[in-house]
Amino acid sequence: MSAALKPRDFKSDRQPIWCPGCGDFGVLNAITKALAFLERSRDEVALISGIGCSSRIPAYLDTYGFHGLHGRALPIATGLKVARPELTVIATGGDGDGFSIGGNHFLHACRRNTDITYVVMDNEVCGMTKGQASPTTHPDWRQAKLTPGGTQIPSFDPCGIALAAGASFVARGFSGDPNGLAKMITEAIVHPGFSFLQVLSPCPTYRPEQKEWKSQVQRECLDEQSERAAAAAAIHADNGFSTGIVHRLERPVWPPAARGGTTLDDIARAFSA
Amino acid sequence: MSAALKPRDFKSDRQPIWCPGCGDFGVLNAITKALAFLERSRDEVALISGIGCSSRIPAYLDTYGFHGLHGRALPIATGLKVARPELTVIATGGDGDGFSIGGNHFLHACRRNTDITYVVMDNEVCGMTKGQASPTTHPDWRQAKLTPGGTQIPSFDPCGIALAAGASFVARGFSGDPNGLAKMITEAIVHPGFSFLQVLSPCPTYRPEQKEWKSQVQRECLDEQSERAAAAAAIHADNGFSTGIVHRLERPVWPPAARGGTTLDDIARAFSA
Amino acid sequence: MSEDTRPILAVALLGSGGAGIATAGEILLETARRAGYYGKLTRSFGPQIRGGETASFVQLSIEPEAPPISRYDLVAALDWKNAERFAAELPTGPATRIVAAADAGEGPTLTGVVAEPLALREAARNTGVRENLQLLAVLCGWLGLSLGDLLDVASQRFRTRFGEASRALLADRIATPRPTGIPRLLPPENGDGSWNINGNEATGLGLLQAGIRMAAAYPITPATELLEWLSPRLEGLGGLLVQAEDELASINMAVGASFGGVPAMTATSGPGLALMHEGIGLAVAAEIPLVVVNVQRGGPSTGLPTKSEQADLLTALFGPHGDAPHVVVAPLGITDCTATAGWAVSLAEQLQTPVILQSEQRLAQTRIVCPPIDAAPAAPARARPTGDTPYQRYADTPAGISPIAKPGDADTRYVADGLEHDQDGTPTTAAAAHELQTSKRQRKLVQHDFGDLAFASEGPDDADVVLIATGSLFPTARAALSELASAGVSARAVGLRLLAPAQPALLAKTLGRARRVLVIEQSAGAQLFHYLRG
Amino acid sequence: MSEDTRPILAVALLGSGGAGIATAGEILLETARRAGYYGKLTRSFGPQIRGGETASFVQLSIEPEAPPISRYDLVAALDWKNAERFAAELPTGPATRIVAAADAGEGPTLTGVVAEPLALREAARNTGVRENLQLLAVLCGWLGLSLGDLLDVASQRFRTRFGEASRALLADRIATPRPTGIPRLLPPENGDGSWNINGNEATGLGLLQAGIRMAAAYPITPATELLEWLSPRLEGLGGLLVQAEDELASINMAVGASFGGVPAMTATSGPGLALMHEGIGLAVAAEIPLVVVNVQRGGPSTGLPTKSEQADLLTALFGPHGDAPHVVVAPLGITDCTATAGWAVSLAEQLQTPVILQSEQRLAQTRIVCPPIDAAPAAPARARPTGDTPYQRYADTPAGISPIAKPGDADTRYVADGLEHDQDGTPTTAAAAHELQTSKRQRKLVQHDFGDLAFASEGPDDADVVLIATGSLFPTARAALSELASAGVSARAVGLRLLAPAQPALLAKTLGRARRVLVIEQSAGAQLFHYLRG
Ligand SMILES: Cc1ncc(C[n+]2csc(CCOP(=O)(O)OP(=O)(O)O)c2C)c(N)n1
Ligand SMILES: Cc1ncc(C[n+]2csc(CCOP(=O)(O)OP(=O)(O)O)c2C)c(N)n1
Ligand code: SF4
Ligand code: SF4
Ligand SMILES: [Mg+2]
Ligand SMILES: [Mg+2]
Repeated sequence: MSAALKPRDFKSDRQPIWCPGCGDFGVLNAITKALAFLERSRDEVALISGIGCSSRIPAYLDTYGFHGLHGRALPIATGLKVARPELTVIATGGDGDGFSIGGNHFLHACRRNTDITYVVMDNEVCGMTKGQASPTTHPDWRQAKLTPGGTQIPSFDPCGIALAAGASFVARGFSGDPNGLAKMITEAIVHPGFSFLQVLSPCPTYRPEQKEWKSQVQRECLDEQSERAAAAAAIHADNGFSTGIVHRLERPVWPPAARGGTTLDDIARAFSA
Repeated sequence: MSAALKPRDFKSDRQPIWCPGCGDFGVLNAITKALAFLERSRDEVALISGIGCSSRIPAYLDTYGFHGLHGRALPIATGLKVARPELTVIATGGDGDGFSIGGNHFLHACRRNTDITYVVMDNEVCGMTKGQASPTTHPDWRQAKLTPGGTQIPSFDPCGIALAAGASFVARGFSGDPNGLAKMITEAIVHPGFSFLQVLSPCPTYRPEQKEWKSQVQRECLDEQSERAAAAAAIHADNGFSTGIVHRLERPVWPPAARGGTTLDDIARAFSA
Repeated sequence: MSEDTRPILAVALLGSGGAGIATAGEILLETARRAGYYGKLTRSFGPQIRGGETASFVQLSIEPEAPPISRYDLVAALDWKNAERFAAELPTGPATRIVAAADAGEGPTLTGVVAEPLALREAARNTGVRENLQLLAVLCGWLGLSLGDLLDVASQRFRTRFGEASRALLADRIATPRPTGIPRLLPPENGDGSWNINGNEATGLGLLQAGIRMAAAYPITPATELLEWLSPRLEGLGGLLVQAEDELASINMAVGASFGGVPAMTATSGPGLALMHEGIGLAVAAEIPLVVVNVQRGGPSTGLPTKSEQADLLTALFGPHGDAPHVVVAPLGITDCTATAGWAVSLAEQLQTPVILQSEQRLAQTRIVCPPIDAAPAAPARARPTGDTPYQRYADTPAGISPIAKPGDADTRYVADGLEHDQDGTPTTAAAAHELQTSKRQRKLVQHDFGDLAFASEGPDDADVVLIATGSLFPTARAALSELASAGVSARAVGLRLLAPAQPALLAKTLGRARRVLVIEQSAGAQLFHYLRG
Repeated sequence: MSEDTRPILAVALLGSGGAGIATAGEILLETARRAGYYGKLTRSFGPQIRGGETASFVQLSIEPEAPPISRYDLVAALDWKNAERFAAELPTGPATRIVAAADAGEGPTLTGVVAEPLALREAARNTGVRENLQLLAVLCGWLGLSLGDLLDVASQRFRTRFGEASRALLADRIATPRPTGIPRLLPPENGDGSWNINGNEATGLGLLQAGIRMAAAYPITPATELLEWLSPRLEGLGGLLVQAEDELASINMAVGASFGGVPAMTATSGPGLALMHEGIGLAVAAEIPLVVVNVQRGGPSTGLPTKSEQADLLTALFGPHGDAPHVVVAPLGITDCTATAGWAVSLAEQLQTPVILQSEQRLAQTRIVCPPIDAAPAAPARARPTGDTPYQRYADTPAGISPIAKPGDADTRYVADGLEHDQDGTPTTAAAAHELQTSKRQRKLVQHDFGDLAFASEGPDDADVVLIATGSLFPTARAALSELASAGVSARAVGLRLLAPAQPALLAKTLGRARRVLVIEQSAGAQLFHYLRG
């Protein structure tokens, strides 16, 4: 049955609350394409998100989902995947959600390598709260009322951090290229272990200058490196606009499989032994 | 007056609660040596820590201090330094404190580059809570009751993460070499901006095998790199036992200095203008 | 008065994506301020991030603090798309006049008299003067506001100067004949010295006036605007606002700054407050002065970020673990935000404790025109070490307040601690020390004389009925008094500015011989009611 | 009975760094269990991480659940270093016998009769049998316990077999002549089938029996041992315990697992609970079954991690923001931990709500010998979608409980949400939806019949005095009944296993015609008292 599903079958009939032109529409499309391509059953997929414009995405898919707490998409996704390893678990959210309040979980999810795909829609701004700087915001961006002189803090490098933290699949995509992005998401889902995708996803409302990304982005020009250090060097040397899978390495997925062997009776009996 | 202070003058008369042979004694000594060498006034120094064996250190110094919350040494230190830029602010704690629960603040402190020195006593274990794995614990260490099969999660690379996050001073020291460590801490304090020191500090109680560190550690063999990528490569290639300052780069300290220019009257007047 | 003139008028403006209804409301309020009127502006939005349906609710009056709107006099729509979403917030009556742009589409069924539609689109296309401004001009004409004020306010707002054609168009619009039945406002009794302010700004003002110079916070609706207002002003005063990575960092940065001797704060809303309880508890144990502004929104969990509620009372009172006495205060209206915020700072500094200031979305984001607000007094200086004995940071004192040194002070070095401690700050698990410090932390609050600010009261002392309320519902309770009086009920409104420490004796005294006490609150769990009973 | 034989004996063992006093206490308890005695072991430590002064307090009895120790019969010290630290915890009397190793040094002033010192050091040096074990052998002899049992228990504990010389030494020690005045225990009435268990283990057992198969947690005293006990057993049952990076991850991982249909939990203590309130609130709003074990320690803040307190009541009841009704239960003693933990799981699964289980250090880390504990029943299955209408996750139902699907189920796809939502889960800010869901979340708890487990009661129904307590203080209250009875007071003890939702009507009924009600609690703020009054 699920073999016949089209991308649009993965969409719910809820109207996105996003602004016209928001990059997140492209990400929504790409995810539906990837799921259709992979012929996943809608019943076997769960999208888990935090809070933010981008984090609204689960409701627009006709799969299971959890629109949780700001910054906590990864723990919820991890708990779900560990409890139900047969599901396809995709964590999603924004740059504020994932790298500001959610930074610690990001670090540890990269390290842990649970088989989750994490798609961050990076618009270099906290959109939902009306335009504050996020960790990926350029230090000199002065349009945020909260930091009128710019943050004056170098921006956070999502792929670089993911690599340093040990992520086994790291890629950068662009929401303006839903087909390329769909392919990347497909690879990420198929990858056994934690896969991280930084998706440049413009916010025309608070970052109108991001409309230029269309011309700045270099499609699929990052070379895939199985060596972590080489991938880090490539990311370090890049201007942030190159896309592609920069790192992929199979390493043990967590948790290891083997469990079982005790009964409740064994456990109780031990108190008198 | 402070010029005449000896290292021991920086010690309080409280008896450390640490186990005999704990590496943290060496760190305490090294800090007092560095402060004496720098001729800091005891009144102008504040040690801020989290919770853990290592985080008990402020009480053993005769300076100001704050023994705060588990994982929150860096925010308290940042708040203090930003409010009182003239003070010497040293944040301290353990690997559990800094890299497990405190991981997000670590990331953002590296990025922010507030002029704080952060000394992490890394014993690859949660000592205070009686021997659980920390992020720096080897995946196959099976002595923790909480993770009897080992964590099976690759260990966290403190210097590598610090570099990826943008720390402007990164070093690794060893508590068994208090003089070398004191020199390193001196350099770290003098460095304008955030300086991070990973100090290998054995826990003979829960990690008796760390008594071997004495022979495994390679003193001062990390070459200082002003290039972030080169430093990262050096750390990546290392086995974790080389010590030295691996990265130092002067970049703008946060917050930028210039402030002022308004009065309360100006502010009130604007409501009827 | 052959004409229908009124001391108060209520106008609702509606429109959908990009119509500029929010801005129109703000311009109308400020234009009325310049004419000498008082007023109030609230807004409501659809779910879209930007460009969804919007309503601006404007009340203008010749006296400040008009009672809550019970019926709109005028409903004006640029278009009716999704306007039914606001129907529940839009009480109208047979006398309500409803006017819409000519191409507004089908409206919701509202009681009232429908006026001639206004044709605005073509002129907008020809002159570039958008329909929202044209509509405003029409309304200004009907309400008796001047073209000059409107032009000034609008050009300031849009950072533009209007050309000849635009001015001519607006002059024409303001002269639009008034449909019969639209009441006029009585002439204003006031100059143009009144203030245009919302609760977030009034709170920020009080914090700064009382001495806050450092803030650390993470954005969250509806506290963000308070932070955005504070940020440049704190810097202007030589202080700083740090945008922290999360709420855990926020609260602990504020703790660090205050430990350094600088009055410090954070602001957040429910989800952030829930994350801060461990840090607030640290401030209790380590006795760190601190103000936490909680701008309440609808809960639980992420809840209703743009709606108001008073359901964070219990978490503010009881969130931190252990016996963690601290102070909770609430402003009793928008103008009261300044005094209460200032008081919060004073209490924090004096009592060396975290103070949670319970604001509400309804206070924070409602904009009013009001008489100038008195400046909050500067907070008293912290109790300083006297120097005659070896310094003990947590010394037992009769009042429970121990002298507090700060790093940099000579010879009063100490280590602040969240572990239980001896008087000198050394960690201990001894029962005696725990009892001593626990009782000291409780005593310093319980013995404090909170003075007249604790409760507000309006109405006869010997009233039969007492209405107890806090926050934005105190003005509501006060407004009910006159209605009750006309119904022959002798009633009094008591406003609780001080929520913790509880003041049962004072409250009992305040309630006097009331035969009936009603607790008015916006919480499904009757949180205030149960708290007051305990 | 010419000899002094007793049904209960209390022994305190003391020693400093490395003396092995903690182990000695455990071996003594287990040796007594094998002989057929019941018993209890608590411990106290100095501030050092390891190797500081230690006290093991052991009570042995022929019947289970002996009353609290009011006086020690025997105090035995390997050395007296820093022993004065324990003086406050060590009530002695003129009949107390005090015995110490020959080189124990100067002891604290304790009332009692000092016996001949024991020379143990040389034998330890010669045979390798440490002084703690030698002392134990002496005590076993005096108490009437057997060498065989002692050897079995000790060799199991040290994972070693004792050689000839060691056995001979211990045989010699156990034959040490009893000083006059040391009472003997009455012969045991029981076989060796009783259990040796502490509150953490009893809690873990109940959780597993009721169906918990996933845990996520971060270590914290005194919850760590519960987690350490659970970890291998969860894996053995095909489940898993995840050591999370922090408490925010812990609670949200548990939420995720439970969303996946697997009964899930976390455990923590005060500081961790304070961090979890946002996540608990999410579970309230999204209606996720969840058990949070809070092993209370002394607060506020980091407080007194190794000491017991009941002062996290308010944070457990009221920590999450907004109107966030949830369930709070507390075990009424160590053996009750199993049933209460099982009940917590059942309530969570049935009511789709977070349940906070309030344990205490005093329950968690006290080890007892008791009759086998009945298995907790498996939790009932969650309400499943019926399939006849389009599935609505948050459907309004009379009982307030909506059928809950899980990912993988066919055709019941939904998105769980912490934003307020319509019945199908779509976020909304509509007042009607908020009212509906708020009342549904409240109703499902308030209307639930919690049955007999809610309260426990002991004593005459028509007692004049009622003692109300929860947690570890219920056994204390029960123990007081016989004392009160001998003083001519007719008293009853009521134990609150269910703390929230509050049950005022049931409580009033339970209190009946009592003339006096006393609330017994370990909280300086009288938290339970104020809560019950509200
Ligand atoms: C604990 C908590 N803190 C703060 C917020 C407020 N908040 C909601 S969304 C958001 C930022 C969202 O930014 P991002 O993740 O980049 O998403 P975007 O809206 O840009 O897609 C913030 C700060 C919250 N909901 N919860
Ligand atoms: C919020 C919170 N969670 C957990 C704890 C328990 N805890 C105290 S110290 C500690 C770990 C300390 O490990 P580390 O920082 O490596 O210090 P060490 O003792 O090894 O020096 C933990 C988990 C706590 N105090 N607070
Ligand atoms: S504010 Fe920006 S990120 Fe949010 S929906 Fe609009 S365009 Fe998208
Ligand atoms: S447990 Fe380990 S880290 Fe803690 S004091 Fe002892 S040796 Fe040091
Ligand atoms: Mg964003
Ligand atoms: Mg450690």
